[in-house]
Amino acid sequence: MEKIYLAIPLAPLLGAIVAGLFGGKIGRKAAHAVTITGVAVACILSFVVLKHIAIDGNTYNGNVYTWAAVEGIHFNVGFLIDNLTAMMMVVVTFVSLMVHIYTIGYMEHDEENWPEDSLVGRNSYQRFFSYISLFTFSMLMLVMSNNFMQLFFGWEAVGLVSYLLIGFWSTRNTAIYANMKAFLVNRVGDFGFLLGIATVLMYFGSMQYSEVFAKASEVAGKTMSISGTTEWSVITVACILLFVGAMGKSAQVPLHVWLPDSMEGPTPISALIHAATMVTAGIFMVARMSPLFELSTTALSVVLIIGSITAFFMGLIGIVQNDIKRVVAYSTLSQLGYMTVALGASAYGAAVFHLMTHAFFKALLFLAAGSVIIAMHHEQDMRKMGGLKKYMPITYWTSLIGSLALIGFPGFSGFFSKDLIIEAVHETHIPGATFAYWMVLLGVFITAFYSFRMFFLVFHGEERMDHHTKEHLKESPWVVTVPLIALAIPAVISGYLLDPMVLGDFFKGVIKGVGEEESLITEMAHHYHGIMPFILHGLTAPPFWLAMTGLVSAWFIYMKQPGIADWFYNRFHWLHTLLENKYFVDDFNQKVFAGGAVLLGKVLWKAGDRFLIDDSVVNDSAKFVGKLSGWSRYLQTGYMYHYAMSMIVGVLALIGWVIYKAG
Amino acid sequence: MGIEQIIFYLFSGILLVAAVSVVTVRNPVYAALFLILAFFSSSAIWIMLEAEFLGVTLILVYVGAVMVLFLFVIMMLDINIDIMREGFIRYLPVGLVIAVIVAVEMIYVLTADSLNIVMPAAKAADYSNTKELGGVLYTDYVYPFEIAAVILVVAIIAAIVLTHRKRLPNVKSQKPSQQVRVKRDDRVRLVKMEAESKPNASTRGGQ
Amino acid sequence: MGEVMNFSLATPEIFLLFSTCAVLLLDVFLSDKCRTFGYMAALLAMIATAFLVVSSFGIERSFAFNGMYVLDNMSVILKVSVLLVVIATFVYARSYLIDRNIFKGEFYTLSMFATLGMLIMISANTLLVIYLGLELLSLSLYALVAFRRDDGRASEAGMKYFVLGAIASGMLLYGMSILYGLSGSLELKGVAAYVASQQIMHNMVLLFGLTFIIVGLGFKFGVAPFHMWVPDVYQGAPTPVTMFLGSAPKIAAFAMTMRLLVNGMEFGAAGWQQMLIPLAVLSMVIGNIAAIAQSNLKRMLAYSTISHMGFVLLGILSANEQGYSAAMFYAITYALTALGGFAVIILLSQSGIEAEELEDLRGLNERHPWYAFMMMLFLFSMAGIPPLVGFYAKLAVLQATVQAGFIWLAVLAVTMSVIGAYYYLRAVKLMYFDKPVESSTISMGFSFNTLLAGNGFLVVILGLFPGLLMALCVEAVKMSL
Amino acid sequence: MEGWALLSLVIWLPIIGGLIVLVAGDKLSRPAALIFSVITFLVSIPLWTGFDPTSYQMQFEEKHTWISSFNMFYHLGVDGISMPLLLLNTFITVLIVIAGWEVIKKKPAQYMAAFLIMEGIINGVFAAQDAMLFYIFFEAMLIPMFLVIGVWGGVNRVYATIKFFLYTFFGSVFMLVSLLYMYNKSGSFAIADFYNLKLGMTAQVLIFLSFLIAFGVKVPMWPVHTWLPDAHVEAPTGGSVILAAIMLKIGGYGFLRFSLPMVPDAARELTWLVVFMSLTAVVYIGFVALVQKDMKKLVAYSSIAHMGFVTLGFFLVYAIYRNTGSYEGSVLAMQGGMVQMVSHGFISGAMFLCIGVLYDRMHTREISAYGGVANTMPIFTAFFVLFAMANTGLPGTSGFVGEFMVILASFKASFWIAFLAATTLIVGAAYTLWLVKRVLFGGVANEEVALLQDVNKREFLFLAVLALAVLLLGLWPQPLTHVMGASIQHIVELATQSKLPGVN
Amino acid sequence: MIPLSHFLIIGALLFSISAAGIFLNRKNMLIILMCIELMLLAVNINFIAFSHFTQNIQGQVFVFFILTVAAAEAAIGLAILVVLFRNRGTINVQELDQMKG
Repeated sequence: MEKIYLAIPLAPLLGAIVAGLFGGKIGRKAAHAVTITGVAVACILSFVVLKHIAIDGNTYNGNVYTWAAVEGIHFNVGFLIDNLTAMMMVVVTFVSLMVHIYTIGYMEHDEENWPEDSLVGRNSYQRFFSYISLFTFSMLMLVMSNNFMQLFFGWEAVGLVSYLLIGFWSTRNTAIYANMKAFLVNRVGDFGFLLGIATVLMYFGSMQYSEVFAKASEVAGKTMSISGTTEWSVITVACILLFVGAMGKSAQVPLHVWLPDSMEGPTPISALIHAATMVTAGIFMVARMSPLFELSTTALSVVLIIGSITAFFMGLIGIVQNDIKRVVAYSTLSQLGYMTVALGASAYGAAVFHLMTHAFFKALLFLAAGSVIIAMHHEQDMRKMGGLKKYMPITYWTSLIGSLALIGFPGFSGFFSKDLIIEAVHETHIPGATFAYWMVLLGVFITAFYSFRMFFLVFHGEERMDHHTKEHLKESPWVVTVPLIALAIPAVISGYLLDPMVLGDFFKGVIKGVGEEESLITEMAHHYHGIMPFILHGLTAPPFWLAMTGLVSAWFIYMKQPGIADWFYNRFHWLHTLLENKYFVDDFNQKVFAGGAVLLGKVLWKAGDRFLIDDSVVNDSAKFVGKLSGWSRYLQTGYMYHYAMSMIVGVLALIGWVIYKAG
Repeated sequence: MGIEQIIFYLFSGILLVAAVSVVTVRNPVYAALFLILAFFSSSAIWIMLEAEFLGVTLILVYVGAVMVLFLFVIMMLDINIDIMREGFIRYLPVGLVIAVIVAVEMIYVLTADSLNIVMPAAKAADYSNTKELGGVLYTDYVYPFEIAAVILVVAIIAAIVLTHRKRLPNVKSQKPSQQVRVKRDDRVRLVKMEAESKPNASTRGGQ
Repeated sequence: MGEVMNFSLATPEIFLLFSTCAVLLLDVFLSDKCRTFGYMAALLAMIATAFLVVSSFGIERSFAFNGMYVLDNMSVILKVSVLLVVIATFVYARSYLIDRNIFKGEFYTLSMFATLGMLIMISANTLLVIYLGLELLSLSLYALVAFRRDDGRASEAGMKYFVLGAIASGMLLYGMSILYGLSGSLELKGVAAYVASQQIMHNMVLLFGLTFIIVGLGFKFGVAPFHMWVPDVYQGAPTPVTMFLGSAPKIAAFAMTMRLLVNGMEFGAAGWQQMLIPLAVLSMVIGNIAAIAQSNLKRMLAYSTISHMGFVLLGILSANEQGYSAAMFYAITYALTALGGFAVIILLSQSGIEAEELEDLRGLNERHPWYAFMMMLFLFSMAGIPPLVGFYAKLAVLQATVQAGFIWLAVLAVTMSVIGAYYYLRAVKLMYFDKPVESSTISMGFSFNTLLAGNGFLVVILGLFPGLLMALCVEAVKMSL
Repeated sequence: MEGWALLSLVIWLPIIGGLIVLVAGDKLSRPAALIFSVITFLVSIPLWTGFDPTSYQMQFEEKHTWISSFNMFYHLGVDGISMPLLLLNTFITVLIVIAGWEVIKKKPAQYMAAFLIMEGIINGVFAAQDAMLFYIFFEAMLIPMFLVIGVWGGVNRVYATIKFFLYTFFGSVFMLVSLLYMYNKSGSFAIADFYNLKLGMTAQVLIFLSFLIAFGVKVPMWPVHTWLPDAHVEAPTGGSVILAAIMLKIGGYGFLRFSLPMVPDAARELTWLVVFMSLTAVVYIGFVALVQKDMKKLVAYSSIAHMGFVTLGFFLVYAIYRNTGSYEGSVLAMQGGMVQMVSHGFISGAMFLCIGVLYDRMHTREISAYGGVANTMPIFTAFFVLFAMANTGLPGTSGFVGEFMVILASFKASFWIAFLAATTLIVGAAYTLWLVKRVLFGGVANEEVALLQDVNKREFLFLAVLALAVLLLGLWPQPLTHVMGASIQHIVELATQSKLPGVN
Repeated sequence: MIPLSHFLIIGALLFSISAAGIFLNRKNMLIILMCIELMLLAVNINFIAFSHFTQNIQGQVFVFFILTVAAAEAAIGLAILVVLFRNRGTINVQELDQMKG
């Protein structure tokens, strides 16, 4: 089995290396063939592993090699394969595989996106495949890790690939701005994450999950002082710091700003990285750390509140977006908020479950959006779309499935996972729970509203595109539609895994609280009486009605009575401006952080380095010596009697000293 | 006050006044003469200190040779005496202060107790200072004596090298070696005069 | 009497005296075209003297001329160094003298007399001989400085040097008179015996006499505040004379210091140590700082000499064996390095150009990389950058200073050497980083080039393996104490 | 290879080689230099393969009397700390020779000779076991570097090189006095004897400060760093590379070899000072780097910030003890510092080589003169991005390892130290990526950029070699940490034993 | 009896006068040369006084040599002076400042 574990990440890596280094030589076909093969191998093996782990009930925790061993601390590269990992592996490799296939179609005419003489655009197709395979490798390393070091390794590696892919079209200024922003914002998260790891190392003395978790209860009582006299619980500090990392990667407020901008990258990676997998790394990580988070209510409360704010307010922005991908992006933000809320409510299983269903339906939505974009010749503005239903049936239907799953329509996967989360928040008693509950509840309405606003604007209503585009409208090729269909299936059915996965013992021993007395999940499992009653219960619960209201309002406002939108726009202009400008967070960051940093740098450089150190101390002391030297020349007058006088004065002084000493 | 004291203070006084005059007089010739006076008076003091030979030597060497050289140079160089004392008054205070401090410091030290050596008894009447000096000079002090000789050679060479100028080429001078080597034939030419029988021969005269 | 005279011990000096006279006579009979013979004769005489000196190496410390002449290993080493340095000066100077039509026998004779003076000083064992040796040296030097009779600056330099030198001699003599008065002896032994019997810090008159001795020494070294003659004389004198003046006499000055202060007044160390400190400090400060503003290369080297002599004093004032041997090492190696530096100035001053401005170094690397490289070695050695010999010399001196407990002096010294590094760097900068203004080729004869290469090689080799010379110095100092 | 005087060989072979190159003339100089540098590198490899990592003792020792009157020895030896740095030097020199192959047109023989001689001297610094021998090599290094910057440098080279020289010279002279002081106390210049020397507190503090100036200038630490940007900007590419890759390391090495074990009590007292200076370097310099307009200056400032980690790592030992009451974590910190040094050698060397590649084509280092270089130089861009990422400390590259270890360890000393140190994650990424964005990405900025040629084979070679090194060290630092382990452990032991008289 | 110190004081005063003379005299180089002679005279008085009071002939020997050397010195000094005058046409001390700084 160990060889299989090793093969799973290495297969995509191999593909990435081949396609990346020799892409120009082997050509397009070979490049996508080798990468897809790599990912396919990984995907198949992941299923094998899932079976081996989940069904046969094994777990694996072993090291591949020692990265470094210092002072008794072993920094290893190794795998921890349990149910959580296995599930993540399947999700990652499956979505990745789909995206790989989809990319063949999506990037077919990529040379159009490049200036003619750009050499870097010449092999962009192969490069792209290389990147996404590399991403798959990094993501697998992240989820399969059995220690913090490797976790961080994967964490940053996916960030790197994300950076490369957002800025893939490097001649576009928006793209290269967005990728830098993404990397830097992620770095802010990593900053906390790294400190979190340092806390763990200091107090637990190890980097291995197993050893750390084993010591958790022992450390629980320890405190540390950060500033002044206030003593902080070590666990709380560690968890909050780790969560800062998750906030960066999973785009939680206020580190969410990079995600919408990341839509500058090609759509396949929006699906793969910025919806299905990478952004959920934070969720995965917190779930992985559940034994620690469980010990700190404070940390959980922070998680809960941050998540709920993200869930609601980011959804709100989605309403005013016109770029098809950005709507999906904001919905991603909002859904990530849901997951975080679940984490905060100690319903880790629910969070992971939502992570999985979300991976499928959001990837589906993105790919569908990409399909639309291909058809529209890379036009992304929804105001220039409409009535695409008849041209692109497959895309239409799969989009509908995705949207329904997203809004949590009963029976679709999103329904189960989201309902579970709302339920969990309702149940929990962590500080901030009530606030969170209302946020997520209102979020349901918002979600439904913007999802279907998009859906209607794109597929229904009048055809607003220009004549030329309209003539060429057609359904996407099979490499695009097949992944859509392939993703639509789990988008519907994965919800039915609710019973075994979340409420059952699937995560027992992996995620804290599962199968334990007096835990939230156990509590919820008591209320659960089977899948049908759950659906029926959902039909009567407020979320469903809120979702329906949202759906209908979207239809009413954007299909039936477009004037209402304008009325709203006029009436609540300030709100619109606020949302349009994303609460001015970007502007704030740009001015205060970016501008502030540059200003600070200039001040330090010019006032500190140049003026104080260089000019005042270094050069001025040199100048002073020069001046002194100039003055000293006046002593050498050239007159003999002065010279003689100097000697006589010297004698005088010496005799004076003699008299003083001995006289 | 004994005769000794009187002589001492008299000559000391003259010595100091002469020394001050050397420094202050305008005309360098006067300065040289005052210097000679200073040498004379110090010679007297030396003789008082039973250094008769040196006292005499001082006068012989200095007054007889060195000061003559000085005067010679003074005469040789065309010096404008009028400007010679310019600025003297201006720098006098500083100079005076320094001189006084030097003097005070030195005197302060030199009057210290450690130098209280009692006056030795006078030498015997037949004591010859010259003899004693001569006795050691060519025996014990032969090494320094030779060095002193070398120094004098160096002084000669240096003075010649520095001041000796090449003679101009058209200056006439005697050349004894040539004079000595001169043969009669070089100087005396016997001319045979023929009778004036051949008139054309006389016009070609002189071989 | 004959036994204590021991004429044979002084064979080198006697030989040198006779051969100098021979050269002097030979020169009279040589026409201007055959001056080279005089030059060769002078060289031969010097070399032979050097051999004679060497042959007396390793014998017991012994005396001649009624104890007025001392022969010990220190004197041998110092004499050989002086002779070698002077020989090198002769070789270096030749082309310069020919170029300027002053290639005369008198230059060599006077130099040889000066050398004789140095040898006498080095072996002197009484105040009298020290004084006479010093005067022999000085008088020759006065004449040498003013040697170019048609050069106003040379005569001005000569005049200044003469007057100040005479004052310094006067002061030295005054000091000697006091020492004589107190101890009743002109012998260093007698002086030493007297000093040993005294508490120097309570004997004001002794200290007073010492003061004047120090002035004389300080003048000869050219340390502040008795340094004022140095820049003017260095600049005004013809370059070969400057070279002569700036190298060998420093070794002699060291010898004189050793004789007077150490042989004569070792027990007075507490006194002269205190007096030398301000001199050393002032020299290092003034020498290094004033050098920065100089645009004349010779003047700059003059100030650099002042600072270097400060270092030598630092070694002496440590008043321990290490210090003396370090100072000895310093003086010898400094002479070696200065020799090289002036040699490069000479080679730049070709065909009538008097290359003594720093600017004349400009672009030397383009014109002649080898010479530039040599000059760089000398400059960096003076700056005290390892692995060149200048570093090691400084190190040894500093070691002694630290050992003597004067850490603050060591710190000051190194700080000053940093400031000093600047002007050496400026010279290197001109040679290496700038384009030449003068494009004429530089070429020198075989002997000059070989000697310069050897000189540079020594600067490196002695830097890498200073052990032998250092051991010699240590042994010599031990023996003469 | 037993019995060979390997260390002497790696010191003198390049020096003699340099002299031969000097004599060989401009035409032959390049291949000759390459041969000598490669041979030296090959000769240095057995130092690694034959090294016994379980021992902290000096290995490959050579000891000969050198100057007996001062008890100085020609004593060479390497331990786990110096050996990797020595290898780094021999490795980088080969690359520098290759990098200067066509680029240097003015007096190539002198150029190559200067670098070879410098290589030998620096090897000497790392191998010297006699303090004075160390000091001599330490100083001698200045001469070739002075010339390299001054002769082959940019417009302002004279100011830069004199500043460099005087700064570093000023720094080191005080160390000389300290060494002499210790020599007088111990009667020997052997570094090992200095370790055993008991010293009072005042003496220790003064010695420590003198070392701090000497090595702090070399590292360079804030606030004595201002020579570095100037020197880098003006130096030719090879000069920048050796400066950043090797010379700065000597400062760090000095701290480990001298400051910590020789004057531990003073180091303990003054830890706050060094930590403060290091953190200032990390944070302050990071911001300064952000606003640079010259590529080399930017990288130079980033070097200072990265070296801040080195000094931080070295001096955490006492802070850790003060905070936790045990020395656990100090080895990690020191290892981190050491790995950071080696890694920075690769990365900064590579960055400067990259900038050199651009400079050779465009003859400007102004960031604003570039833009969209990726379009014309894709292979170069790939390398540059890789090195930039390594510079930001991306895991998987060598840049990560040291920073990671130091930050982890610094947390044991104080939350806030770790906090400030970790800001480099953000600031470091900011200035590096901004540079990358402005230079490489975007549309082709101007005609000159449009005409750029991608890297040639020679350039590809050295960039690829460095890329491999960066990745290898990033993915598997264990061999390096293993080799250093025992020696660093030993340093920590020495650094934690009080040397005050009367304390055992 | 005249004590030793009186002789020494005479020497000291002579010494000071000559020192002042060297400083004060700014026009005529010759006077400076004369001052030097005065200074040597002061030294000689010292020597002879000491020699007399300690009954030791060495001091007188020394003076003998000083006289010799001083004569040589004067010769060389005057020679330089003559050369100087030929080159510059002056022996004004104040004009001897071609080299300074």
